[in-house]
Amino acid sequence: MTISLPGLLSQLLLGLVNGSFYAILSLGLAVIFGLLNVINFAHGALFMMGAILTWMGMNYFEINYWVMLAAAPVIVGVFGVLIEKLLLRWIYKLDHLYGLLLTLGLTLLIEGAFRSVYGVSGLGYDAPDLLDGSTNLGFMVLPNYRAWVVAASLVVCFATWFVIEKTKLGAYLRAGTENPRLVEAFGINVPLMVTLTYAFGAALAAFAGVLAAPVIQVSPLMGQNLIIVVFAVVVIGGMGSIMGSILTGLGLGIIEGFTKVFYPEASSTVVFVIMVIVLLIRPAGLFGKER
Amino acid sequence: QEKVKIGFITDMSSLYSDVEGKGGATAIQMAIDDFGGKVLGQPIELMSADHQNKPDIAASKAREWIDTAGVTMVFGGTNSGTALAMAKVAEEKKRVYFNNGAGTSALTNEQCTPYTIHYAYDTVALAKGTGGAVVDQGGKNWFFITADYAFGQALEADTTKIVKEKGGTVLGAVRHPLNASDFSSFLLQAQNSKAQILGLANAGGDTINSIKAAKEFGINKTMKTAGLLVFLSDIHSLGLKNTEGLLHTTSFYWDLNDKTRAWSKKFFDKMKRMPTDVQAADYSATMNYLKAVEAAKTTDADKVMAQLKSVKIDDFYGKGQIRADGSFVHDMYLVQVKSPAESKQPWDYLKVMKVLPGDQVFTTKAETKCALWK
Amino acid sequence: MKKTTIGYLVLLLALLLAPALGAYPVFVMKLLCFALFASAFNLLLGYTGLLSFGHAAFLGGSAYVAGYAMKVWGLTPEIGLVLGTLAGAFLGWIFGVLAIRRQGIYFAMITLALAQMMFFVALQAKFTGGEDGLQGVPRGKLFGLIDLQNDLTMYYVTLAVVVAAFLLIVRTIHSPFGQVLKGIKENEPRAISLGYDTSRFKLLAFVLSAALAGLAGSLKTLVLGFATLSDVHWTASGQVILMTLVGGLGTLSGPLLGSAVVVLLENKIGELGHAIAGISGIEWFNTLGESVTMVTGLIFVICVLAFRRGIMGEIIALGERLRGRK
Amino acid sequence: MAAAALEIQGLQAWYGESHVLHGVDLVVQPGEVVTLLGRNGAGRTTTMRAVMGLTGRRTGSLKINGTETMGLPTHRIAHLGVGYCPEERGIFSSLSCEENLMLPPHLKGANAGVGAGMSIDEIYTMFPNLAERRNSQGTRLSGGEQQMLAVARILRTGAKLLLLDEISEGLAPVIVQALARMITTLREKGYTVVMVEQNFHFAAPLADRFYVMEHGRIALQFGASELQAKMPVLNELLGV
Amino acid sequence: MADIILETRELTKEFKGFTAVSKVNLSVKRGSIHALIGPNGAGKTTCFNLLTKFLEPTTGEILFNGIDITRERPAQIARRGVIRSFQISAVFPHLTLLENVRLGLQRQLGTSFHFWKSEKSLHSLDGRARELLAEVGLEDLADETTVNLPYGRKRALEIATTLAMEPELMLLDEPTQGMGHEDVDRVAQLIKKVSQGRTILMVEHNMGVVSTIADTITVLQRGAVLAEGPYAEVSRNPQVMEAYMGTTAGQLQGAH
Ligand SMILES: Nc1ncnc2c1ncn2[C@@H]1O[C@H](COP(=O)(O)OP(=O)(O)OP(=O)(O)O)[C@@H](O)[C@H]1O
Ligand SMILES: Nc1ncnc2c1ncn2[C@@H]1O[C@H](COP(=O)(O)OP(=O)(O)OP(=O)(O)O)[C@@H](O)[C@H]1O
Ligand SMILES: [Mg+2]
Ligand SMILES: [Mg+2]
Repeated sequence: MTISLPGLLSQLLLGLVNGSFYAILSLGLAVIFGLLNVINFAHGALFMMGAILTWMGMNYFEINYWVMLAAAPVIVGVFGVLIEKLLLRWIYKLDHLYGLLLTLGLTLLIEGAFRSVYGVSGLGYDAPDLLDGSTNLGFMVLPNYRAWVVAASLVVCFATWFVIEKTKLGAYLRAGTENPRLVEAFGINVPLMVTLTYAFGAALAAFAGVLAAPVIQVSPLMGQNLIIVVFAVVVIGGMGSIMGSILTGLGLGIIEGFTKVFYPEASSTVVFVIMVIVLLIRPAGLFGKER
Repeated sequence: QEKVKIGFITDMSSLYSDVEGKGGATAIQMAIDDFGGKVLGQPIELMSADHQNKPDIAASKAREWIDTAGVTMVFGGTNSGTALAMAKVAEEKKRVYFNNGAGTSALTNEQCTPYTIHYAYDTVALAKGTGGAVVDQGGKNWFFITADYAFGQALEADTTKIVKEKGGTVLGAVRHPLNASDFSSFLLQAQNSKAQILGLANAGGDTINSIKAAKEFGINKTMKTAGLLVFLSDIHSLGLKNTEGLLHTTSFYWDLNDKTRAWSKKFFDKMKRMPTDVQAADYSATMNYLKAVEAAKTTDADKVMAQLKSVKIDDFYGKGQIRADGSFVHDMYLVQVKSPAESKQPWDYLKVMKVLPGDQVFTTKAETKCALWK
Repeated sequence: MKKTTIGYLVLLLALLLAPALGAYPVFVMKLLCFALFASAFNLLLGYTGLLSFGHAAFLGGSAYVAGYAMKVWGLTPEIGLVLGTLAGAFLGWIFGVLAIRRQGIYFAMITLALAQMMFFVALQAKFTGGEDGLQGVPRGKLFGLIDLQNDLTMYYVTLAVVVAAFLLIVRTIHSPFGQVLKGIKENEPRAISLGYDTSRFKLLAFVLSAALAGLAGSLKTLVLGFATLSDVHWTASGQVILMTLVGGLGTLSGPLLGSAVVVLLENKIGELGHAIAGISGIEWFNTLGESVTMVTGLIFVICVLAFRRGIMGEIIALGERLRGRK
Repeated sequence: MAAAALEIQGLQAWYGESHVLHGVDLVVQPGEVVTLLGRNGAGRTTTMRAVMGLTGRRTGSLKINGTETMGLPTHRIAHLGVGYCPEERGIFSSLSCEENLMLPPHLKGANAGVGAGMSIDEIYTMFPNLAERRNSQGTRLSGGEQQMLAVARILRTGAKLLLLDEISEGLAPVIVQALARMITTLREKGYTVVMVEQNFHFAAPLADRFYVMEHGRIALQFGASELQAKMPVLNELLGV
Repeated sequence: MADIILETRELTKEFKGFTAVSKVNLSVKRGSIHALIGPNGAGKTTCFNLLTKFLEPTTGEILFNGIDITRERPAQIARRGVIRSFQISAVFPHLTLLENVRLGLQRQLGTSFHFWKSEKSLHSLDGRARELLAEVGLEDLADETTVNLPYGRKRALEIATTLAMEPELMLLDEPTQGMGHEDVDRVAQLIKKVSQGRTILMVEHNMGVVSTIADTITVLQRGAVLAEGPYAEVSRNPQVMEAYMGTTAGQLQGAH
């Protein structure tokens, strides 16, 4: 198939939109993995909660999109606090395996609960009026909402990166990642930091959920397939590496976008192929540090 | 002594649970109750289970119920893997098997059995129905968005065939992986093809997301979208704003006539949702099965099958006959989704564009590979 | 005789008599297949310390190969099983070569990724029948002589195969090779410095585990007559972890028990719900049948929080504590 | 009289199921340098960890400057003015050498009488290796460099009670001598130091008092002046 | 010329522009105890890592018994008879002492991949394993689980396991680190004892140990060799005193 330059550019832009979701989600995973050493399988479920809460807010209480964009992450963040305090707290000392399994179980519970109330085929809501319509970029007509998705997620991602890599708080986080007990012995309230980190990661997932809902169908199972891909992104980027997960998320979105043009059948497998190749060459991922 | 037990095994918790699921069980129970709860002097019993879309659960449940509980009729499906697995068990154990939810035409074609009845629709009927009718209405140039596995490919191939037969052309197709969440890229490719009709040869979440993205990118303004497998529950969840104008084929719609409205209202009172065509078919199939048992005066599968295939069926759901290959051939409807303005009440979603006679849409004798119908 | 040996003999006896005692043979066969699958998985996780999140690929991949051999090539069941097992071993070898040098969570993730690729192959390849699956695999005649169409005959063949495979696992754990595996699990750098090329040992363990998982998958196809996508889906990998975890990681009997619990739950939870509803009069339990995933999730959570050693692990630990008291 | 800098009474501690400390009693006055001696596994490290609240379960009484810390979370204990240098050094690999150094926050309300802790320049003067490798990743430092970093790190915070676990371990004799001078300086500045040492010859000239631990209990306690007299007992207990 | 078992030629390791080991020429005589000392960060551990190929040398060669082993993998080098101990104790905690040692012996049988063989086939090694345990004074504890052992004993066990490999050359990195006085002495004597018929290369900061057992000492500083010779000679070298021993070395460390 031949494809024109404008066509290629527009596909690139669309890839970037998906990449934005990957970036926010994998960023949340990376932050949580970093400090809690937990592979948060529930991330997909939290993403879904963000979207469904927004739907609920809009439908039951007629709250508008912008309010929910802030409120849903907060609510999910609070939910994250509960998860951390009640469940995750007990497993930090154990192997990664247990965190993975616990959050997997949690995912099944959350998804099951929402499914029994809302069924599986999904609920929809539309982009806010302000972002309705589209802009002609010359090579393509880009819906304004998609542009907003890219902008919003880039801002959130880089702000997070800045805090973690360049501030004192970030140094505590990084140190806490390695040896939380010792950091606490230096006088830092690590348990609080851990709780807030999980809450923040959860809120990021919810934020992505709110952003995603007008683009993809909201349903209780919406996080399930995404999460496996996002895992791959995190692994490719390097477990726990902040910048790694952001850049890899965006990059893979774009690669996936190109695959959709040149060999669409493989577009959801390409991520895994890349992952295998990357891990063969760089065992700790593109940006990961080998310990 | 010959007690009728119906074993209903379907997806109650996963991807397809809105299409049939609990509503299906309700519909079957309604049929049993309407029949009087008894046949051949014995109470009728309904057993139901969730197969979670796993063929091994579906088949072993069916097998077990037949072997240990004496189930006389197996009912179920919704996904082709489970449906085919159950059909094999029913054949081996000689039990009547009804499938409504699964679309695969293999059930009555390559893999047909003397005991399988495919009651509601199959992919061939959907493809021929939508494809043929749309071309007839002037939609000559097609572009497909196809789920890249057997089901999607079959839908695309069947539709392409009829489109070409009717003088239309297919300008291209893009194959996407199952459960691709973002369709914008595929849609841009479709748009660039300048085709008139966007054929969606996919199902469930993939269809929903395709339609949604088509609306977002304004593609529904330049192209007409034809869904090859769309359920009422999909439209309900997407909303009219996203789906308006969508063409597709269905075997039943609640608002066709007084009879359908009357039955659907009863269903609505129980489930708080209008029935999908599959759920309506569940009722009708059960009713006709029970009638056949009564007429044959036995639950013996061979005799009941003979009875079922010998009578004309005519009820609120459909008018037609069960053929030798097991397909229930009945009329289908080409429908279009109303615009929000046209919709007058809740669940008022579809308008019928054309009635598609059963003998034109289902597999023909020339086409079949089913040994039972040669 | 040791108590555990007696325990296994009792279990074997129970299994031998099960059909006579009214158990439904096909269901027990399915249980046995999953028990073998979980035991094979446990060989890797429990005794080598490698968490594979891709074992579904071996279960499902072999199921397709064995099914295809028996259905399309018309081969006899024993050859089908052997081919399936070999396919499992071969896949295991490929996965292993790619993944074995990675540690911990990377290992889990790379196996998951490879298994996802396998899933797409299964979905797209012609011979797997896509989402329809490979249906109608005949049971055929064992060695061309013994007709397996009869459920009882099939049952005893299955039992024999599973018992033999289980014995092989036991032997592997208590072999010179098993001893090295233990060392690797405990302290890998030390094992390297003693001159063991640990990745080759891990690779062999992986291949063994994959082969046995493949045997389980092939056997399942033979028993049930089909191979479908749900066997290659990642949830099957998750399920086998659950089985092993519930039963008790690194215990021989744990996976047996764990698989029984999980399979029973998955198949019988509806009936269980009705029963509880009947007894307690609480209507809600009638809907339990639709909540398998939630119940599974709950078990995961409870297991991780309170029952980390699994049922068998807890029993063994309790036994040790009691003995310690005396 | 001012409260003791550290007062431990009847301290028992566990790691999971295993009972490690069986009633430790120990008092350190402000400005003292006290050394804990004992065989491997006697429980000295555990005592330090228990003070910081880093062991599993613990019972008994632990007072820092008169404040009972038994119920306090670890980070609150640190803010009472305690600096802990762990046996395993605990250098963070995701932080550079300098970030490691700057990591521990200045402790609130801990500075009465001592001042705000050492400045970076003072520290680099004391450990030139660190200055040279300041941008290196923390765990890329050599074993000894990491040990220096671990000690230097807590000198910055203004903690006036220092818990030092085996700080002379793995260091070249020159550096050990430098550390000895440092501890002398610290004492002059009014710091309170509790050291755990294998290296008796390093600890002997520095400490005001000694505790000898055995099997999770204090077996012996004496002042610097009694050192010579106690040598035979020490020989028996420690094989010095 | 004395028989040289291990020789490095211009061995160099750079980390991103920082040279940790620079052009080191080391010759270790067969049958000797050779100590590598030097200030912190001098490159001793890095040197060990290069010799066992846990790190890849930037340039230079490593010769073992005259054979160039620079390009070999860690396990290959181990099989040649170059065995190292780690700075942290390296045992298999949940195996018994006997099993620990047996794991060192087992490779000789050549049945390590035989997953179908019974464990009993390993019992033929028990005798030799017990002998080795006896050699380090652990014969009574053969059937204990290793976790329960005190630190010093674990080191001894580690040495026994290493001996099982019949090493020609043992590399010990700070073998007495973190040990109490008794253990230090015991381990030093042990090293002396097992050095019969073997060669030992060790890194050690404890001058007490070095002075009593080492035959030759190489002093590294900033990655390069600063001095070499017997203890008496090296310890009087003013450069070494300044860079490493310090002024009061004799008094402070000698009695350690
Ligand atoms: N994390 C732990 N879990 C279980 N037991 C432990 C743990 N840490 C230490 N122990 C045990 O507690 C006892 C006391 O150990 P501790 O580290 O306090 O000794 P120590 O006097 O500091 O000796 P060392 O010279 O070895 O540092 C030892 O028997 C040790 O095996
Ligand atoms: N991976 C690495 N990357 C960068 N620098 C390193 C790395 N490993 C070691 N170094 C540096 O190389 C130098 C030598 O380190 P090495 O560990 O060999 O010292 P050493 O002689 O063993 O010291 P010590 O007696 O303190 O253990 C140190 O300055 C250290 O910071
Ligand atoms: Mg200690
Ligand atoms: Mg070193």
